[in-house]
Amino acid sequence: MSKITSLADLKKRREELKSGLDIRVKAIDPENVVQVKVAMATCGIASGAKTIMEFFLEQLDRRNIAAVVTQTGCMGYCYAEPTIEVKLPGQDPVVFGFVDLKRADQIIEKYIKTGELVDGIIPVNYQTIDLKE
Amino acid sequence: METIKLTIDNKEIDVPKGTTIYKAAKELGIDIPTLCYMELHDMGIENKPAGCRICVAEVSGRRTLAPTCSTKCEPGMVVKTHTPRVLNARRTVMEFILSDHPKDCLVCSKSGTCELQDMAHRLGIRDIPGAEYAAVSTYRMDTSPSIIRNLDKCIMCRRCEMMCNEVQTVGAISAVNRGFMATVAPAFEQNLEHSTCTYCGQCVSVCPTGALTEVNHVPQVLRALVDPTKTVVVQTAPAVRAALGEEFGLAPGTLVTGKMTAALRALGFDYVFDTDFAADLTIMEEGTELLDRLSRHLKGDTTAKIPILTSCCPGWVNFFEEYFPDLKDVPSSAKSPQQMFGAIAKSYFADKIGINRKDMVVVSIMPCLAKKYECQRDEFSVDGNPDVDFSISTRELASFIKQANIDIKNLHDEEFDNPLGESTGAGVIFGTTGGVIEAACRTAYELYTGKKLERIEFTELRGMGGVRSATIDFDGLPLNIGIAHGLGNARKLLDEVRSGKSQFHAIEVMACPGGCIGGGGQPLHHGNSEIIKARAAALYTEDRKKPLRKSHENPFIIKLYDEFLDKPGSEKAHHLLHTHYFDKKKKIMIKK
Amino acid sequence: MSKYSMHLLVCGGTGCHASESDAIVCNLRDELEAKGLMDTVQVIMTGCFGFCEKGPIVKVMPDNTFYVQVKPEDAQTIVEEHVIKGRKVTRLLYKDPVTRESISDSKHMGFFKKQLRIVLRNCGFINPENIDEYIARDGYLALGKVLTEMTPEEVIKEVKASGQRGRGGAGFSTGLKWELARKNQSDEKYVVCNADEGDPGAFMDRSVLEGDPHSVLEAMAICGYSIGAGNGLIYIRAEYPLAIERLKIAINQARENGLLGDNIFGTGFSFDIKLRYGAGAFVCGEETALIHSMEGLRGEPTVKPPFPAESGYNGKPTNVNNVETFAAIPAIILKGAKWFASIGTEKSKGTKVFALAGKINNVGLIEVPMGTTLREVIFEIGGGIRNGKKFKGIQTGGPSGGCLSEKHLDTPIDFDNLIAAGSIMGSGAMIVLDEDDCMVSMAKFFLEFTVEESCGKCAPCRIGNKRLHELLGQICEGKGTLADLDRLKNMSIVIKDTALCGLGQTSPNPVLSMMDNYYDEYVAHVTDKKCPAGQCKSLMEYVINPDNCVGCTACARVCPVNAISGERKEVHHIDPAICIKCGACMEKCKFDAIFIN
Amino acid sequence: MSHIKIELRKEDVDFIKGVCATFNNDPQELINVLHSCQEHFGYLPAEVQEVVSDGLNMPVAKIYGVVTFYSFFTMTPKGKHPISICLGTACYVRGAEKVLEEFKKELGIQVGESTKDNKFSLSSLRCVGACGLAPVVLVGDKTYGRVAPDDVKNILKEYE
Repeated sequence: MSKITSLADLKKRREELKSGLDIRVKAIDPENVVQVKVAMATCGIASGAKTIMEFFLEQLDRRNIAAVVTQTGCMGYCYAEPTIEVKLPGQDPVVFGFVDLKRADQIIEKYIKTGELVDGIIPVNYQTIDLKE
Repeated sequence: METIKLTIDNKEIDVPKGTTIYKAAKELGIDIPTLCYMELHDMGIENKPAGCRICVAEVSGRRTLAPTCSTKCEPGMVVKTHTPRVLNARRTVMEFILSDHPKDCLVCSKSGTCELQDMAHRLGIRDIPGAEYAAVSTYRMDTSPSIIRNLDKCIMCRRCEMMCNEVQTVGAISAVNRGFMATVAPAFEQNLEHSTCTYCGQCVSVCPTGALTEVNHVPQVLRALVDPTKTVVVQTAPAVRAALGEEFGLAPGTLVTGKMTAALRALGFDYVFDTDFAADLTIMEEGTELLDRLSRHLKGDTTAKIPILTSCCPGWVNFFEEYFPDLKDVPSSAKSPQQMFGAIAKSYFADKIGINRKDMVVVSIMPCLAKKYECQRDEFSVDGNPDVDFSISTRELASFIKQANIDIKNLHDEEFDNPLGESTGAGVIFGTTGGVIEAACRTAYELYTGKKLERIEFTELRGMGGVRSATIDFDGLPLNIGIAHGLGNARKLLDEVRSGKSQFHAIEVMACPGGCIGGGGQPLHHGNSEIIKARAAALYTEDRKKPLRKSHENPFIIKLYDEFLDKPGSEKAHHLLHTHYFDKKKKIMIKK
Repeated sequence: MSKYSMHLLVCGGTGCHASESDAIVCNLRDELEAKGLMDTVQVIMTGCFGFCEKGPIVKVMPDNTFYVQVKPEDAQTIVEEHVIKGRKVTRLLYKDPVTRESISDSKHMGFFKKQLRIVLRNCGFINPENIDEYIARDGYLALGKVLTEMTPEEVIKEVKASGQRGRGGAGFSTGLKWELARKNQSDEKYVVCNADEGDPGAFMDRSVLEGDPHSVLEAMAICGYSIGAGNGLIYIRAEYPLAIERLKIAINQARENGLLGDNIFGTGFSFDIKLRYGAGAFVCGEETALIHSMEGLRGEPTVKPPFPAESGYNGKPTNVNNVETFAAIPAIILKGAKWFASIGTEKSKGTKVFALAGKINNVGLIEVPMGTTLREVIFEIGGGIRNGKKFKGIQTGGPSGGCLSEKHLDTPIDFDNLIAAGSIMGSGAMIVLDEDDCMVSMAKFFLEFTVEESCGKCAPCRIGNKRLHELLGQICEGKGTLADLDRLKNMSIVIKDTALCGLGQTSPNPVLSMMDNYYDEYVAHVTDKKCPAGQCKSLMEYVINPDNCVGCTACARVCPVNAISGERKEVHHIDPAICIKCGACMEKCKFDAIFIN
Repeated sequence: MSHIKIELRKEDVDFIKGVCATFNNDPQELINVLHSCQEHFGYLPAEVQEVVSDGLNMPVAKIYGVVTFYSFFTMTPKGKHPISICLGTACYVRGAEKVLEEFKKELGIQVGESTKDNKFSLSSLRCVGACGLAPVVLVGDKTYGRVAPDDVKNILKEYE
């Protein structure tokens, strides 16, 4: 480990290290960031949810979007797997089905960045934020 | 100097910055009571743990009462020392202290001189609430050759701890335990005998209660006096005559030599002699040793140990045996005057009056508690018969005189008996710091130079400074003298000797601050150093009144050498008047 | 660098550690390893989350799920269910004590709702053994700012302006203290962190040191720069092995990174920190006693003045602050005095950490803005009294503090309000008492502590507290009189007024406040010889209700002293003169025939 | 005067002297030295204190004064399984005293004592900071939380 020899040094080190804590920092107040939940039950995984989740993790970070990506259980839309739920700050959650990499890119670029709806929305009939709050 | 104006009990006063409220009040004639605070001003000795909380007072702007002993005056301070709040607090705290103290005042050896008893009286305490169920902290009693510790009576004033550690640097005792069971004791709460204690008795001399007292040898002396088969000989140390009067209400510094002699005779001692005689004898031996070592040293003999250290003080001897055993051939081998006296009394004088030494009892009256231990040392006895049988302190003698209803103040002065009662002024000043070395110089000068000493008083050697030095002109030879009183001061000089940096040819050491006049067996000074100074002045007065003021001029000393000892440093003198020292440092043994 | 999508935070505070939280960490890692998830899920042992009542705690990030009372064997379930399948493990979720409903997000727990975490900002959030995580949380940035942009005077001005007062007990202004230490010229000065948290029931300092040690180190360096000291000492209880270990790691990491040692940030400022261990003496929390202890002496206090700022460690100017005080400093520097001063009450700024314990549902460590009421703390954060009992009092400030009653519940907590109510802030221990607690026995309990911890130097504390304790014992045994109550009060007042140090001066607080607030209970003990709470054995009488007794003899047979007599199938009788009040009969009786009078 | 002979094994003396040396034989480091010695020997017998006195060149009375001041230091060896019952306020109000009584009864010893076979020793302490687990009992390094008097027998059984 090299010594920190100046304030600039420290600041640089801090920037490098900051991302390591991102998940925790955002979790303190997830209401203020984009929350993406990927359904990762057996059928979801089978239809490629893991790839989608990794895509979101990587791309949201790369595109500088403050977001929390979590996995969740089966949402009950097995016909539409992989499914994801996106909740923008202050808005109701929206569920997208048949998410492949292309649609995932669209979701980020359009819905997350501008709020413009994209294809594949599934009408939501239940609350995913589990249990009683 | 910057001064501070404040108000105490509605009186304004200016005091130098740094003055405590307690002292400022004293200037105004307000005597704030205290139990733990004690100061020996001239010796730089001060005890102020602020633990007793009796000296508290109300100070403007403070939430709680302030201990005046350790609170410094600040500009504009308004102090009230006797408001109802203060008086109630003082009384309640006093009740606390008394509730944890034995109630056997009637039979306590401190009764009458106890500061706690005085305080209870002064504060008008008539009742100790809750005493019927209050626990009292109790400890094991401990009796050593010199000192009795009855810690049940300890009030944690910490004076003894301060004397033993800071002033004497002996470190035999320390505050131990915590809370209610806290007290001051040797390591592992063992007996003092198993500690590094030197028996200097300074702890006893400052103890406000009966927690630390001397071992009382008066009963043994009384038994000897009533035994018709025993010839009882008494010797009195120089410092005793300058302090004994205080026990009978005489002003400090009142000399009672003649009355004391009369009282001892009235008590039934067969011969009343003077340790001063032995002091003169000590000068002959020690002075000779000094000149011998000095001349060898000057001739380049590296085996001659310089400086020479005096060895009259048994507390000091105990100290260097414990802490500087590597230097044990540096001090003079001359015995102390007490032991020289015993050795001569039980040989020369016993022969003279034709009795066996076993039928003679030698009692010494000493200002000292270490003397009790000294006379019990194995090397100071012949076939189990000690040269000095019992040593009793000035305080014990006073008590003995009172028991025998002798009205000492109205006795007519009497003279000591001969031959061991005659002394010179040099022997008298042995009792004060600087006195031994001044006496030695008076004799050594004349022996060394062969000239008559014109100026007898070496005032440059006198005073109360803890470490002093002077250079005496021995007819062209500048003799460097060092003086230390208090073992902490002695330690400083000893450290220099050990490291080879000492510039002195001779060093006088006395264990007690002020010398023997401030000894552990003296009437209690209760923190008033004026008393100690008055005693020193008395000894110098007695010296001045003496027709002979140099030891080697004492006719009975001359006669003793002629008839018995041959000459100073002779084989017989060595046998009777010299000793050797032991390494008493604790050894760590390795288990096999 | 691998990108983790999930963090599992496991509480590694002493309480949770004692409940095998390290085994939880191991098992979680094993499970993740087995499932090949080590690259995507990170397990971090953090400092205390504060919710000790339900420890050990595991928190899942980013969805903020809060699992309580997790056992090592639960690791498998957490990984398989939550991590892999995204299903929360309902049985491990916290259940609201009132609604009995499960709550998954800690933000929605009453315990966390009212809290504001400044001192504890990183506790339970970062890995205390990894300096990188501290740096990522703006760690040492305050030190950097101070060293490069501010003069020592400016730092002191800022700290003064923040209005922060020492969290160790007395509440002296931190900035003023630093200023005094700065003003005293000396070749050497010291910064001392008082981590000798001896207050029973208080563990906030320990939690900070265990959870966020760097914040204290950084603050000490800032203080060193401000007062002109190059040496720091942390005086820490030897009874805190985990905190000591984490401090050692933190100091080493800070040194390796050049954040302690010579020429920090290339500014020429040098500062290093050493540890000194306490050895079990409550009085060493008093700063002069602490300094003597660091010097290898008995930890006895000395009279102030001189204050340590003038003559402290080795006789040199020394600034002593406690852990919590230091821990807030970096935040004050970074966010500014104004921000800090905007929190709290007029004279007490910022937040205060409290250790909430006793007869309360949510035992734990909390941080709330000054001015929060006791009611909010006890009933909202603390979740109310255990077992549906009635609230009786709350002892704040530990054995040096006082016991506040129902009437103080809406008092906003700050330094001055607590003093006015007869208690103190102290270090922040809060012990909640319920209807079963006897206020004479409680006072006796606190006095027992003081008696044991008194150093013995001054008479009022050494003997007076012993006498107070004895007299309270007399009262508990029914041997007290009304006059004794007056004596109790007078002794207490005098001890407060005359004792040498803070320990003695505050030791009668429990007695005085309890006599103030529960005087009737004291009177009941001395006049009626009754203990209303039913705690004082000597004042209890076991009686047999003749209506219920069927004469089964079970009680007589179990009585160890044969105090119960009666023929079979006839009503039995307990001889109160023989009865030792062991309660065995009452336990044995199947007919509820025995009761306490 | 000192008449006591201190007997220790050579390696023990060397160890103590070594500890003193690591702390530069500085009397200010006394408490750290005592911690190291107690960790090594389990307690601080008089002999150890004498050697420390020699090593740090300070009066043994002062060392004893320090040892008896701090409750962490002990001059009696602890049992093989030292049992400590927390009597901090939080534990006290949740019934720690009854737990302590039960331990006393089961072991037949008082606080500060060891069983005859030296297997257990009993002590009380003030707050280990695990107030959420109150009442807390420590046996060696192991912590037991929420201990009820009825649990005492089972806890002791673990060490049989």
